[in-house]
Amino acid sequence: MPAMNAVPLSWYLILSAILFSLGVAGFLFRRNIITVFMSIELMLNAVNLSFVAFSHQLRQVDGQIFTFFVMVVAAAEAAVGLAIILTVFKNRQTLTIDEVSSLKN
Amino acid sequence: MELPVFLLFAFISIACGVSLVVQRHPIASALSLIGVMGSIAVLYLLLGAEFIAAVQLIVYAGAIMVLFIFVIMLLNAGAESPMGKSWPSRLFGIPLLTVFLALLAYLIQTYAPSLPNVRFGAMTTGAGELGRSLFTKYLLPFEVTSVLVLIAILGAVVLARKEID
Amino acid sequence: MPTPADQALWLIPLFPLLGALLNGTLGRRFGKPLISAIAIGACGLSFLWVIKTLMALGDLSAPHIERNFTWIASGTLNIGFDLAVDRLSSVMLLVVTGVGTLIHIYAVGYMDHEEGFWRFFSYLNLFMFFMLILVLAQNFLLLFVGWEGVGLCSYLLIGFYFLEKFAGDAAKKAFIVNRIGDFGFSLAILLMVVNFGSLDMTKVFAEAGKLPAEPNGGLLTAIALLLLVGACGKSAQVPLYVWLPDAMAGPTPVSALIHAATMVTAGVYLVARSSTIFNLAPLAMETVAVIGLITAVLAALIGVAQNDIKKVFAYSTVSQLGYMFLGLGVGAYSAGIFHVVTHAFFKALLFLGAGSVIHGLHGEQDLRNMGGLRSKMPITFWCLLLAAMAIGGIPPLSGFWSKDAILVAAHHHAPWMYWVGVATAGLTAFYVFRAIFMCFLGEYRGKAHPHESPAIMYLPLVVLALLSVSGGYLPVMEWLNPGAAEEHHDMFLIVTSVVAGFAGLFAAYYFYVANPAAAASAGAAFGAFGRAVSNKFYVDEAYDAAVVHPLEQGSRAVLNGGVEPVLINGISNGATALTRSFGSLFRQLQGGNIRSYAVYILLGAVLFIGLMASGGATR
Amino acid sequence: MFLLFSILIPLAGFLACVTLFRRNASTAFQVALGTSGLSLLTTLALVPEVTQNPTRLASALDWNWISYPPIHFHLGVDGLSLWLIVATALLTLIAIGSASTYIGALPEERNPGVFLGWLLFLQAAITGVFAAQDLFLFYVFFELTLVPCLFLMGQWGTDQGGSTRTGAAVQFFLYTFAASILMLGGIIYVFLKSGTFDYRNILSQLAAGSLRFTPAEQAPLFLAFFLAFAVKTPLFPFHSWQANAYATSPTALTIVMAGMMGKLGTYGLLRFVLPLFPTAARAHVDMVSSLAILAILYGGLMAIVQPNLKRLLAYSSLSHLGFVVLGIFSFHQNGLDGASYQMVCHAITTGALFLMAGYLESRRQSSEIADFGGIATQAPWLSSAFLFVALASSGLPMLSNFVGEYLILQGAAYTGMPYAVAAAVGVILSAVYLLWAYQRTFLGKPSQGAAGEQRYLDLEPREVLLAAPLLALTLWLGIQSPPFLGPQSAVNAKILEQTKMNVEFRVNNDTPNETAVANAD
Amino acid sequence: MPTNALPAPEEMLRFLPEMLLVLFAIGLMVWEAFHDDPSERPGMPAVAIIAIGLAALATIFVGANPGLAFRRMLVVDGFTTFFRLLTLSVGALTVLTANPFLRKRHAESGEFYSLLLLSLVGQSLMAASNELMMVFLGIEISSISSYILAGYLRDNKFANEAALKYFLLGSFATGFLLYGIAWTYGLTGVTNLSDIAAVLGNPDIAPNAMMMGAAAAMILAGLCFKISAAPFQVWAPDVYQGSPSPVSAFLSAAPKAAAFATILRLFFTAFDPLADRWLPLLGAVALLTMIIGNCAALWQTDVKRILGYSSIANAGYVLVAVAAHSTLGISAVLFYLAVYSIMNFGAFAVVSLRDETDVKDFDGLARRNPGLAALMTVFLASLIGLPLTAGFFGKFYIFKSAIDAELYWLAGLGLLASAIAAYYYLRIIMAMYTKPAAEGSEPLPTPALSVQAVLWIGAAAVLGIGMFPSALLDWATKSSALLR
Repeated sequence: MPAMNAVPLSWYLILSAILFSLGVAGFLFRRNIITVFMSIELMLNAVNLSFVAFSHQLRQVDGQIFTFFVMVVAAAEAAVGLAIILTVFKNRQTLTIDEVSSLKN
Repeated sequence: MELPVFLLFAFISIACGVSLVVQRHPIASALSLIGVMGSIAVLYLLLGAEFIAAVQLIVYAGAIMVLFIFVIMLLNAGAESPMGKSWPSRLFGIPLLTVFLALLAYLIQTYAPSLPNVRFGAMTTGAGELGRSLFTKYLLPFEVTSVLVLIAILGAVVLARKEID
Repeated sequence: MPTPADQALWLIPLFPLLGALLNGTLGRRFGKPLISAIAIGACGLSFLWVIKTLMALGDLSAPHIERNFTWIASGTLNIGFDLAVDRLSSVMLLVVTGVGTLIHIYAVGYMDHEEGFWRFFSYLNLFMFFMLILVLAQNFLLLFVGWEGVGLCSYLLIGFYFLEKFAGDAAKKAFIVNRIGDFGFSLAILLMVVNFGSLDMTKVFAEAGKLPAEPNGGLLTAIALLLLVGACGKSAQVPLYVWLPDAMAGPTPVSALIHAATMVTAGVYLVARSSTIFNLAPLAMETVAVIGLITAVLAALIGVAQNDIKKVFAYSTVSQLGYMFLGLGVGAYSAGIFHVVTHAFFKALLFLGAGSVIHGLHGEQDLRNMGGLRSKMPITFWCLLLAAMAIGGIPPLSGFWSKDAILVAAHHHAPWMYWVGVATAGLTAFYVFRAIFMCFLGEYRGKAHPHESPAIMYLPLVVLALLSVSGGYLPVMEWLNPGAAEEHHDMFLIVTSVVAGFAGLFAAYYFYVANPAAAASAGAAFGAFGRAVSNKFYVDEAYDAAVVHPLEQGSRAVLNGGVEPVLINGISNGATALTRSFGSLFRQLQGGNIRSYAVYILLGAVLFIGLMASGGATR
Repeated sequence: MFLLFSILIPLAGFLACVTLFRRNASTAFQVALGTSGLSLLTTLALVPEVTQNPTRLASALDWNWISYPPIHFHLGVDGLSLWLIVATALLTLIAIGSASTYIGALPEERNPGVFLGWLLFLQAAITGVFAAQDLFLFYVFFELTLVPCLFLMGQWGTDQGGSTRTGAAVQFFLYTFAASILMLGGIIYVFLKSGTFDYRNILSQLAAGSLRFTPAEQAPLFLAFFLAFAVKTPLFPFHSWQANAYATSPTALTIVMAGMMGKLGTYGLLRFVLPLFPTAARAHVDMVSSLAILAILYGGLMAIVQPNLKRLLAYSSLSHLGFVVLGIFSFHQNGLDGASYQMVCHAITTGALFLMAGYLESRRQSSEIADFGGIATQAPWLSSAFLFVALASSGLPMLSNFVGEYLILQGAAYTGMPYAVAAAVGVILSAVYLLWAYQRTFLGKPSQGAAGEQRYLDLEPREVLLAAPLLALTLWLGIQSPPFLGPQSAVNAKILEQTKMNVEFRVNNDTPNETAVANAD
Repeated sequence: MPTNALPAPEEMLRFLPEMLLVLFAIGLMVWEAFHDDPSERPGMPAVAIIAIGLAALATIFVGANPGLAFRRMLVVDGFTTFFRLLTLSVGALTVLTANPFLRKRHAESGEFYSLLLLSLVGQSLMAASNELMMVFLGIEISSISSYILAGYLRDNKFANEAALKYFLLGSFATGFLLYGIAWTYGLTGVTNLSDIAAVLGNPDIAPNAMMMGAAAAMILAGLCFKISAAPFQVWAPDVYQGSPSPVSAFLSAAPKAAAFATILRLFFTAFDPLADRWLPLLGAVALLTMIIGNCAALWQTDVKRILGYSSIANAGYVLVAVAAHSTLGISAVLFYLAVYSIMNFGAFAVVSLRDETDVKDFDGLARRNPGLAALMTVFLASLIGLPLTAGFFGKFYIFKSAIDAELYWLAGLGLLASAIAAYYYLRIIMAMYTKPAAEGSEPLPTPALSVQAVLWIGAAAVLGIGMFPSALLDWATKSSALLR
């Protein structure tokens, strides 16, 4: 048990790994397209956490800058992704991901 | 004082993450995602990344999630169908995930000894530093992100326009 | 001794070849006289050229060789188109060309109102060509050329009436059985080259002569036996004799020329030719003798029960060939060849006579529908009678001398062979005279109106009859081995064989002239054996069951039905099926469901991480 | 230069036929006939130079084609390839001639011109294979031969003999393509080892000992090459494509395919496999010879029971090419000579046989033997011609195939008598199936057609004109072998020499008695 | 750190091509905004072509003096130039093919072209980036615009599905990629490729190898998704089938090529010290990819889908050359990518002329439109790898490099797999030439000039390279020297 005022950096990394896995889990097990998309966001967040943790360890800003750019990308993805989801919904009237599987084999 | 804080928010984030995965209703998932983001923002503060923490709240929890919820509302997405149709995910999902997580955790552990402890204030970066390196070292990426945003706009226009003329 | 000047031996086979080509290509536009003129002329010319050559060469104490162009040259092997004449071949030459010419003449009359006159004579000439090549060949491969060639011609001529299925079948049978014989011959050739490095007879025999005798088998024995296989095929010896009786499907002159006088004696010629090798391989010699004997007896037995006049003579041919082999086998080559000569005379005569009868009866061949023709066709009758006496071994006709020479030699070799031979002689006399009597004596049992044949047909008969009578006095044996002193004949042996001959004659007279009823009862008395005899001992059936049927059905059922679809196509289809099954597997995984795809991606990621973290994947 | 022309002229004809005269049957026919005739002349023009010195590369030209890896457009002809090239030109000419009525009857939209064009292309490709002196170039031509066959079979073939034309085409293409693609790997390996694709250069390196393939290397390389050629030949058990292909192909194609295509395989074995990988080749003698024997017997037996004339001929082809392979792997002068001679003779006789089959088919719109019979009376010339060729192909002395088959057997006898014995049985079989087929097709009473008794026209002058050269050659090659065999023999002697370089275990040399000993190992 | 941030002008120039593309993209949108009547703006494809042309000129111009730019964020060398030109030319072909395709469906709009240009920006950034950051951004730019293009025909449910699949799975894979980047950054403390190589190469400061391997693995996974290598290939057939044909053509060529460029850049410079860890893995992946692509294609009945699987298989071939891990291999990769882009694009271009894309719909094409059938045959023959076509030499160089690297099994099995491939290409050829045309099928209208141009140029290139590959190979070899 470390000192009260000191958290091992590895704990942050572990936490980020857990969150990432949760994101993956969400992608695998959720059946609502939007939720699936949100789990991707969760994955990105998890990655950001490790970026920041590393940048703290390395005493650099670069990690945080990465985080910054990832957020921008996430925003862009969100806009486009939601637009795509909208069109899908328009054509199929469903948000269940398993229904969107007419292209196969 | 950090340890309890860390543990607390780590717990919250994991809990919210789990609820995102288990909740059947998209809104609930969205809210729990917001929870995750908030707690992560706090951890950012612990790590001394004030600006990022702020952006995390403003951009992520604010803008992006609002967009999500807006869409959910727009499509009034209800609770999802109980039964999934993907046998691979049902069969291999859990085992694979456990293996994946175990693998990562193990690797991090092998690496842990060489890692320092995190002390609050050991390193704090304000907007200034960040901005400076953004406009010097990371000038090009910064400019390029504008292209990204442009594409996002275009995409929204192309896909969401009333109908193609 | 200085080698005599070039005798242009190649002219001898050339004449018939030209005749064949002329008739074969343009014959259709020629009239019958022209065709016959060409055909007979070709044979006559080569006959004359043979005589001229022999005159010029004098006594052939050493073979006279003439080398023409190279045929095949590969590595150390060099095979030329070389012709040669020695005493042996000179005899054969005379027989082939002489008898051949006579039969050509006869055929003009016989085939007068047949379809494809021109075709017939071009085939006949072609046969002469190949036969002469066979006789003149100086190396074994060239001999093989003639060997196969005569086989081809016999195929063509047996199948002359190709509208009839049986003709086609008989022809095919003849060719294929011959091919089986040639199989042995060709293997012998291969062995010769491998071991003697050449096919030139002089070289081969020189090399072979260097080797020691092989009392109990060896290389030379192998070669000799393989040659024997070939000889058996061509000369219709057991077990390959089955084609010859069927070969009677061809026109009668063909039976006379090819299947009696000349081609079938090629086997005898081959063995005599290779005497150097055989002499060193006693086992092979013994085999030759035994095969000859078996053939002689078997064929004679079957001959007794035949009712088709040509079949009777066919089996007699087989049996006589057996005699010749016996002679060769016991080492009396000259006797064997002597019998070839006399046999050529009287057997040709028999067939031509039979032909004349058939011609006179408008195609009737069954003895039971003949009888009493003596008055209708006297010339034929007398000729045939002489021939019968000759073959029956009645002194002093030709057959007596040659057969006697063989039997005596056989007795020197092994007495039991002599006794079997004598018995066979009796049988021979019996069935030949049976045929003659059934044909000419008694009263006519047929419907058609018999008439004597035209002069062009019976003149050759007469000539041959004279030869059959006097042929015995030809100095063939002395000519062939002058060294051998005229060993005085053991009177007792001679008498016995003569007695056997007469016994056969009288038996035939008793059964078929004096009181025919006895014949039937006697036949019945034999019972099962009699039936077996009249069914030719079921040999054909046995072959069908043992070889032909299994071969065809086997390859149809097993190969075409089993191996091809399963194994052969399996090789290609199997590969296809495998890949396709892979394909379908991957296809199934491609379920279209996004979350499933995500699982694969996760799987991939896990694998990648695991492998690369653990360092070095497949290595 | 003549050599180059003999490839370029047909190509020119090809281009003309597929572009300008696609739909104009008559013009296309004249053009095709003209070009292939011209190319035949050019190939004949090669003869004197080659026969003068058979082992030297005649009419050679060596252009840089690709800078890296150094691939040369290197052509040349020697005693071994000469007659094959000539035969290719001749057969193509005859095939085109035989197609005149067929394409005349084709509707315009079936592109009669293209049909002829592809035939010319095929000729060019095959000639290229025989002429290529650069391994890479060889492979290129080798694969190019597939293309015309694919289109000819697929577009102008007929579904019969229980196989569909597209199926047969695709099967043929894939089978040979897949088999030969490993050879490309082998070629690349040889290049990486020797630094050149130039075949003569490689051979000289081997001779000098500067380049050596260890047995461990040779085994897989040998198999890669062997498989490619075995499928192309085809050799038992890789022949499943053959019967289908020959049965469905249009006659003109079958003539060239049956005549020359198989020779590509055997030529490859003789020209490349033996000199390049002698150790492995000798190590596999028993395997290959057994396969060859199986091909001979199996092909013969299958031919006996085929109800379809073209299929029957296909299997007889299988049997005869088994002889060739046997001869090649006898590693004896006689065997090699026989094989190379048999390649030419078989090309001509098989071409002639399929030509006859085509004549029959054109008269009866079928090649099922059961539909025929009794032709001999109505069409004596046709039947005698067929019989002539059939006898030649069944190895009758004085006709072409006998020489080859005899020498092959002789060579096999040196290697191992059992092989010779088994192969000699095949000779019997060939007589059986050919004569039986002849009897069922031509003899007997005429079969009953739709309108009473079937009538058959005898050969027309045009048909005689086409068949005559082949028949004449059959006879000529049978009687006068030296002028043809000589050049081949010289080259074979060299090949035999090359197979004895740095071979690990003892080699049997040509003097008989020693051979008898050497056969022991 | 220096306060004046402005980079030197020549560094600016090295970014010129991308700048041009962006400017024209914006210009197009603006221009369209002012002409909302489609009939008044026929010139958009022309503008796009001009933009690409200028960008290409700029590329060649700046390629003349190679070097780094923007604090070593960008690297401009022969390699970059090659891929910039490659992707640009693919873009040009796409414009030419898409124009009539969209008009026929009344779906032409400025956004399409702008998006195309912008995605080209992303790809040429991927080729040029020397920084994990830039790699990431380049990939995202290229991908996000590709998602949109895939779903461009938004009223077509298959297009939507394609877009959604592409988008979700793409982002999912990007997550792993990003995670890998994060770890790489954390372990090495640097993000510049050259620096990473330096760190990893130096045993004193080299980080925990296992974790580093894992990081590289995740990056590789993300990139393998982009090149549709097994087991990340699943999306490709669905997306290529669902997307509009010109877009499928584009997707199967440009982003893939760029992704390969990135793989080479990353793994031959930054992660080269880890080679013994990723090489065998890459070999296995190559094999699996070839087998899956070719075997699964045997069953397909839709031509676009067949081409989708074939693009997977082709990725496998290229990976073989990558696994050879040699300069020879790199040049083979470049050569093949160029060749593949042409022949594959040609095939898709032909498909884009048909509304129905089932194999049956190609029955008797040779009768109805011989020229088109002949062109298609040329492209397919090249895909089969018949001699005298470009594809043959592509495969030849690839497997040559593999054998040179003693990857005998990989080479042998790869060759066999490529032989299997012949089957499904042949099916299309046979359908065109041997099958009778379906009932009531009238001869096709002659394709628009632009498409004809694409087809003829493509065919000419395929045959030209097929007969004289030296020039292209020399260029590829020159370009294959990576600036370390």
